[in-house]
Amino acid sequence: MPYGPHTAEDRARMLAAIGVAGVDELFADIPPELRASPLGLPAPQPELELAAHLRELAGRNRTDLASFLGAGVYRHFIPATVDEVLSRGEFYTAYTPYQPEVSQGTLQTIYEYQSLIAALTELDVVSASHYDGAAATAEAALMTCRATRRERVLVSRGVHRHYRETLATYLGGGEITFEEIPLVPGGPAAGTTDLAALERLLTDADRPVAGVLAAQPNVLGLLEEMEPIGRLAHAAGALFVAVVEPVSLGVLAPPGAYDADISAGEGQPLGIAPQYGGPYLGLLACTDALVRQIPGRLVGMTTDLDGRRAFVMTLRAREQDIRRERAASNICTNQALCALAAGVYLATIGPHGLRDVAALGAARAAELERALADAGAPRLHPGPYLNEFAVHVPGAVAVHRRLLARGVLAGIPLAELEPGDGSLADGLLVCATEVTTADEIAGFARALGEELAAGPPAGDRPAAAIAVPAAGRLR
Amino acid sequence: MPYGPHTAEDRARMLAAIGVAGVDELFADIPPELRASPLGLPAPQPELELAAHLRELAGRNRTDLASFLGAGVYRHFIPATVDEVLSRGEFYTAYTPYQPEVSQGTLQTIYEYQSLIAALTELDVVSASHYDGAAATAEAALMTCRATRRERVLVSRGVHRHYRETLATYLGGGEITFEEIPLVPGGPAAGTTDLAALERLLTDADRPVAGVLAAQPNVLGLLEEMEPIGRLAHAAGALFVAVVEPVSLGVLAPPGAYDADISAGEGQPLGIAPQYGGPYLGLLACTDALVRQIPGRLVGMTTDLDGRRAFVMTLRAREQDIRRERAASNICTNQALCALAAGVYLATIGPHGLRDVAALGAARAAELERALADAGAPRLHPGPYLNEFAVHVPGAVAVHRRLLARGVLAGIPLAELEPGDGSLADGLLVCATEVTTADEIAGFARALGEELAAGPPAGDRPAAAIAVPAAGRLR
Amino acid sequence: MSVTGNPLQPTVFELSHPGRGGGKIPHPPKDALERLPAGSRRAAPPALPEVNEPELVRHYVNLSQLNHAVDTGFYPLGSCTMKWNPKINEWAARLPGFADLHPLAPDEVAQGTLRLLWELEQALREISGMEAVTLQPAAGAQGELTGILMVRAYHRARGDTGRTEVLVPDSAHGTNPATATMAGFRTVSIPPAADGGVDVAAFRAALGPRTAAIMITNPSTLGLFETRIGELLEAVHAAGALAYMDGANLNAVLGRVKPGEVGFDVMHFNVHKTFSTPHGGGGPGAGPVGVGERLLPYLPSPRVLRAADGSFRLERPGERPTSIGRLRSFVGNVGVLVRAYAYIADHGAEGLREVSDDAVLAANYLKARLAGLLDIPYERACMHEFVASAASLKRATGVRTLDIAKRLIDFGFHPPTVYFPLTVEEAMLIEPTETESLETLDAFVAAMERIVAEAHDDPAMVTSAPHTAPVRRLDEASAARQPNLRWRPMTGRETPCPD
Amino acid sequence: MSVTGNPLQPTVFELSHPGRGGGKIPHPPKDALERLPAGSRRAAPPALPEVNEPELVRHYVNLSQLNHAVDTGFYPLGSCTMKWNPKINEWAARLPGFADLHPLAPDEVAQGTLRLLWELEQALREISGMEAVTLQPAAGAQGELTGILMVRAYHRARGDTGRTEVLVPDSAHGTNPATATMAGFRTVSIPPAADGGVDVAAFRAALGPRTAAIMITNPSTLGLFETRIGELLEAVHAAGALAYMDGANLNAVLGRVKPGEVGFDVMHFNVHKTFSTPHGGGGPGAGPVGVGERLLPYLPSPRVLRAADGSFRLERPGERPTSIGRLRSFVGNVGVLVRAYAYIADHGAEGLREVSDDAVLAANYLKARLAGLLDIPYERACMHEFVASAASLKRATGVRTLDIAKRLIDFGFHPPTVYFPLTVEEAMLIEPTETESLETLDAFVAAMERIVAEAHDDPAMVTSAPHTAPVRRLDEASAARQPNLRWRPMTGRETPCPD
Ligand SMILES: Cc1ncc(COP(=O)(O)O)c(C=O)c1O
Ligand SMILES: Cc1ncc(COP(=O)(O)O)c(C=O)c1O
Repeated sequence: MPYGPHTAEDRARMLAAIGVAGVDELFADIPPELRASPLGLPAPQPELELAAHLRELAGRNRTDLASFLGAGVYRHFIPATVDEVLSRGEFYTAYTPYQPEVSQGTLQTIYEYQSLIAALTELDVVSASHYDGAAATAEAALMTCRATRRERVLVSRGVHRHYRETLATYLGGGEITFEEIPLVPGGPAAGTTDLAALERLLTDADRPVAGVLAAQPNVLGLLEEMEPIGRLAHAAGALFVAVVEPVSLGVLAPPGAYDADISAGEGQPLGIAPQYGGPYLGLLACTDALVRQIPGRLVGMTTDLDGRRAFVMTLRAREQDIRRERAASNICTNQALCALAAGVYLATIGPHGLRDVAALGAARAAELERALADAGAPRLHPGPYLNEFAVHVPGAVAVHRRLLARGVLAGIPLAELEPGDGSLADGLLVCATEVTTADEIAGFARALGEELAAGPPAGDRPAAAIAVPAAGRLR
Repeated sequence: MPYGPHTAEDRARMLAAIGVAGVDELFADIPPELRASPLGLPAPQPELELAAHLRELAGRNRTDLASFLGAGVYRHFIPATVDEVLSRGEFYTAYTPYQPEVSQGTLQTIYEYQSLIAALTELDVVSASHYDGAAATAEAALMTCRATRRERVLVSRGVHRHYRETLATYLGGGEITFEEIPLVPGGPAAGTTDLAALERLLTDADRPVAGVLAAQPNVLGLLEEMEPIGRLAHAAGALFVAVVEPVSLGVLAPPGAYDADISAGEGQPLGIAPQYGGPYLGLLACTDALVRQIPGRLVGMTTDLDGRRAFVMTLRAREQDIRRERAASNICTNQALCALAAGVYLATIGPHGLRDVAALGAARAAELERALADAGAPRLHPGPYLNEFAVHVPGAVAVHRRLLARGVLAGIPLAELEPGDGSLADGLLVCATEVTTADEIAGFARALGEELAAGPPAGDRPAAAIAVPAAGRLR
Repeated sequence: MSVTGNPLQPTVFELSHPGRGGGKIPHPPKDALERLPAGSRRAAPPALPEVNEPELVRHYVNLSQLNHAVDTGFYPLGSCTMKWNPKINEWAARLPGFADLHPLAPDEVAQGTLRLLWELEQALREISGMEAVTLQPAAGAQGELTGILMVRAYHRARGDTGRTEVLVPDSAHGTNPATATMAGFRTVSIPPAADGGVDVAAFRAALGPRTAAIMITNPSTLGLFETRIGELLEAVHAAGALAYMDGANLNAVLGRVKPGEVGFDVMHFNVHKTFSTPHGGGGPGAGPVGVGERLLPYLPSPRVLRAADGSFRLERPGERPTSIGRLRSFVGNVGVLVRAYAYIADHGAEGLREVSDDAVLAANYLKARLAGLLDIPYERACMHEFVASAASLKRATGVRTLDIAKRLIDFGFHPPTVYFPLTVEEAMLIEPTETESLETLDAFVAAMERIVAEAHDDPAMVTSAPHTAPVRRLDEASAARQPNLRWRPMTGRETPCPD
Repeated sequence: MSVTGNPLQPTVFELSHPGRGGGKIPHPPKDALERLPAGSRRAAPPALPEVNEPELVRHYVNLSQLNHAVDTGFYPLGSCTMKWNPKINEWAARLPGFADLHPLAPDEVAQGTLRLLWELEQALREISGMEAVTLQPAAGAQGELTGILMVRAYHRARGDTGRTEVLVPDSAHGTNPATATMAGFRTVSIPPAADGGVDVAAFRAALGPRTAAIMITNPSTLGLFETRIGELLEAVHAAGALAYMDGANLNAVLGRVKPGEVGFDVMHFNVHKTFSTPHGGGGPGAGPVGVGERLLPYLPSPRVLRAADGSFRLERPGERPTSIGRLRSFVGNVGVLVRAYAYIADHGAEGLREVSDDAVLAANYLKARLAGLLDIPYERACMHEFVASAASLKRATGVRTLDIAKRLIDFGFHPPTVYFPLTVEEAMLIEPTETESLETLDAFVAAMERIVAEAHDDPAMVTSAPHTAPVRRLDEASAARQPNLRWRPMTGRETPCPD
């Protein structure tokens, strides 16, 4: 075993102290008929070989292409401070701070994380943390049901499909139902939550609504009118859940400002690498009124016996280890280290830096919009957006594949992200952030223009046959 | 200034406390005629842009090619523990441990480094540390002069040319002279230090020799007979300096075993990345008898007022800050962090791991020898080697360039490493280590065979025009 | 905490000073936001702190030093498997090829990660003896939810809708009953038998047509192998229910027991325990779930698929309609799974078996050494952890388990898990893991000997511990009564300064 | 030191246990070494420790916590410029494209690093006003040697062989006279004038046909700008000698003074001071050297050259016969230079000037605040550092500079440089740098106030300090008398255990 300390002599000493002849005796409780068949795994791989193998695997991923992918996960500049802090063994090899006397480091950083997200959302209580944006959104929906003792949730189709699917799965076992609020099909508000439909859904007195969920920006990148949505929800006695993208809160009104009761979201943009899907960070915040409904970890400020300020996990009676089947959630292991990353990111970048990140993304996205429109791909919706938007490309899926073969990750075909919605079939969802360069935009537009000029594709090529060009340079 | 803490308000407070109206007043001592012309540097680059720029520059270096480069710097597997320790701010942002009470971390690791290198060399005293192998070798030569009060040094041509040149530069100012001991031109000992010539050089009674320097393995990768060299030196009253490659000491006899008085060498192979030349680590060790002659930092074990074991810099009267013009050397800033790397490397890899590294390199090199010989490039010298050797390739320089164009770093043309020596003009110095793969060896041999089959080159191409193929994969 | 000086640190908000920080991001064009409707804009910048990099990094470095961690000392926290987190795994997860890959990148450009995930699934299949594995769950608890929702889907698909209960032993981890609730089931608790195993009679009495599943932790949270597991599973299956294994304690039986072969229908792994991914101060981890044939159709989507030509791809939305759906966005906590993959690869079959052997050996050694000092409620051979109890000591001296835990801190050790499992009075769950040396184990025993002696001779020394930590015991009551959960600008009196 | 428990650590040898470790390197074929002559083989493996990764990393993590460092607190070590080391620079130096490049890689595959080095030379030229820069020297002292050897080559080339002396002010850093000796010169010391500057009369008296060069540190090690520098340089040049500037203190005058414009012929930079590369516990640094026209031919080889087509290459061996040769292998401490390049790039002209402004401002602020507490030998405006002295305090209370230094440790501060420069009694050289906040500076003043008060009221508190460090003052005398410089297996009595 590569990391074990025990020599044969050590083992002999231990066996003698225990009073058994061999290790096998310690496993005597395992009935013979239950013993395992031989473990069919490769031989141990020395680190040298393992490192070469992993480097080779990592090299098969192409992370050097111009990328316009977003849809909930965003490339951002991550200051070097984040990894410097995260790679400190004292942080990443500690566990849940059960013993506060020797865990003030973790505890204080969690308290600071709570405070930073509270500042960002202008809500009061932040739990640290949830698995990802989807799980946090599902937990938020469940919170509205517990708080209102109602069992019906309304979710805008502007909320990311993965989140809606996750919610469906989470609700799969119980009595709670959810319905989708459609998006406006056309006109100036096309692609945003249909307020009239929401109003209709809220009026069924027999089936009172616990919570209304809408996303800002929504999954199509469009800005929603959050205030009226919240007003309608509150008028019906429901709670209002805002699903937000945290970097956008550098410039967009915070959930607290439009009276959201709960805010959920994906914390990945706050200093966390894309990593093909995780670990990310589920953001969850609420008003003081809901403090006893919020699941997950909470750290509070208190004092020690000598009156020194110190931090401790608190209100633990909500959690599974104390309350078991009556707990607010089953969450135990969370995403604490990702919360630390988000805290370091926010504290490094500061209020002005966060505004700059969001505003620069918006500026780059506007350039992208112009360039793609000039290349023949106008926007699909007229409404305002921050840094992500859909464009209309005839044969989007095929064009997307041909652009990939030219080394451009041309956003996400809406036909794949939202397969059900015919109006989106020819859409590509594209995004820009502060790391998007003018060259990348120009290259994308050029390639797209050429593909569009070349006319409709001759036919799709099979998946594995796409030959992505080798990078001239690694980046 | 990106890292400064001072706001306008802070500056105003400080100026008020000092009692001046503005910062310029503090510079009043600078005579007006000496004030600088405007600083013609680019505008500050935000970290985001700087990071992209540096990534782009780093990407212009091709570190993904199959490499057989050695000649004093070797690719090795560096366990992850090394960087984990080196990237701890408490180590890398501390300075010389002048205040032992708050520097026990640095002090103990230096003491451990001294002990580890002592174990490796089987010598007593190790200084921590010198700039690199070349500077350490020059310091070793100077030590022999101080210790013997003689002024003539003999250096084998088997010592790396850079080291000999460095020695020449270091001696450029003073009375000390040095002469080169030739290598045996042919026969079974071809390429190793010429013992007969050494004997002749040692017999000039008017010009007594302070020290004799030889390298094991030597710059051509050949194993020297160190014992007789040392015997001859000692017989003439000279000290014997062994210039060693530290990984080889996992399997080769240590300097202490063949009675070297001093050992110098390049510590880079001990967990330090090639980095195009540095920072590396000058190894310098000697017998107890020479302790007061050794330059550089020494840490000793002692106790504190309460009798607790602790570590402190000691014998500082050799150093420039105490002794000024009578110091053993002018060295002040050294390569402490690289010494820490070497210590972590050695302690991670252990005695058996070090043997495995050296033996695996030897095994790979033997495979390389066979493959190149089969391709038409036999060895240039018959004697034993560890993991580096020269092969005979007609038109070596041109072939080397053509192999580069095929993506192989085919070792080092000896015509460039040892320009003076006609017998080496058609030599390529190649090396293998534990990270060299069978595929790389096969690819090198195949390419070489094809180039040799294609006959003599049509003519050399100009330097910048070599088109190195893009990597299929980043590694 | 810096090597000297006040170890406690101001909050990051107290370090803030308007105008500090900056230099990271280029300034955007002035009109960058003009096209946004005014109503959607933020009125004032968020109240984030403004700190310059030097003060900020120092803040975190000094805070980090206030933590006890695996990288600083022994951490025998039972049930949590605080073993060594190999450093190469951290390096691997940070390789740009892995770290920078967008989760919606087309399959063609994600072949490295897809292959790794696929191979990891195969390795976990082999280790568990299950038919298939999903890597999607973000943690053990989410794995439990995944598993129990699949159980529900299974019964539903058979039209067997009357199964509303899940049987859970009393000693189970809190996530088990909490999961049952989340999945819409009622938890039925099963008491333990005298030997620490499940009480078979009580179990048989509870089992019936309303039973959807049993959730069993094996080895149990008492550190014991469930010897009657064959009998239990037979009864479960005979009753038409399914058997879920909480695999959090798999570290004890790698290569010795394959849950799939034992007859479990579904189980989860805790990669942050068994496969040594670091705990991160509470997370992230990952909780892959293995299933037997019966639950195969219900696995969450997307799965990683391997094509005939050896390439890999993700299942497309809707491709497998029987799936219970997704538990989260994208495919899983990939960065964590890279570490688990590396761990399995560098151990191999032989190393993994040795992991369990040494984990069990170390636990039994500690148990034997502590047997004279504390109560050992279950004397039979333990697995990778064991329960000790201070019940007798408390009666004799008044010193409780909590006091021992706090006093251990003074000796440089992290306390074991205390007051869990709930079924043992004054419980202490001790898990030394396989990566702690005999010297460390012996030093821990010596500290315990000294503490027990103190409990008799100088109990106040123990009950007032810790004495050498940066803070003394905390006022948890007022923390909960008047929760202060976020920084609000406060006056000095309300915010006690750290010194 | 872990957050609790014994902070001192056993040596890595005491952690060793035969059979531990391993798992990193594949085993070589059995016959791998058979072809080596027996006489060249090692008889027994080296006596390196055998430690497993967990214990090993813990060892270093715990040791690291025993250090005071820039990353943990204020470090006003005069002459050393312990300012912030930006984290992006560490990231940059580790980029595989930079880190993995072999120094003998052909120019074609090293264009990234070659361009960086070339651009860095241009930036240093601009900052210094010198004609050309070599990046080869590994540290300031090696830069000095480089410079003085070039001076020697210059005189020799002119046949001017009688110049055997180098003039060095008394206050100079020890490396200056030591360098002169290494380069074969005799050092002539020049005493200071009352204002701290060079005593011009003494200087003129020493200057003559035997003078090869003067070495001047400007700003001086007293933290003072050498106001009569113009006059001195004129005299030097009139006497046929050259002027070397020790640029270690350049941090004070970036953008304000360019030594080349002032008339210096040669100077070195300390990138680990001015350009913030970390000090690494004593190194590595880098000591680039700038030269004026006269010394251009003598620059060490190889230089980095730029071709007409914009590509870069290294000078070939022998290409420039006037060169003094090489000072080391390969081109320099490139990893360090990458950091310096990044520092200059993210500051730009504007930021570098602000660096100096703020460094000087902070030093003058501290000087003003400490003026009532300690003697300030030179009252005029200081540059980036200043000398204070405990001479009066010592006479009044017996408390010496060393005691103050040790007592500062208890407050979490690293002491200033003590007893240097040698020309001031009970000297303390204090350099706050530009990256420390006003809060930190004020806290330092408060600590000093308290210590001075203690010196009067409770001097033993100060003279027995530090009280809170992991160790108390050390027995340096026996360390030197009976040096123990390496681990030898010893009995317990001879090797006091760390606790
Ligand atoms: C026995 C047992 N089951 C389940 C869990 C829950 O796993 P996680 O914390 O990963 O959600 C734990 C974790 O502590 C556990 O010990
Ligand atoms: C004034 C002065 N000159 C020269 C040096 C020597 O530089 P280095 O330590 O880089 O060799 C120093 C370093 O401390 C210094 O402060």
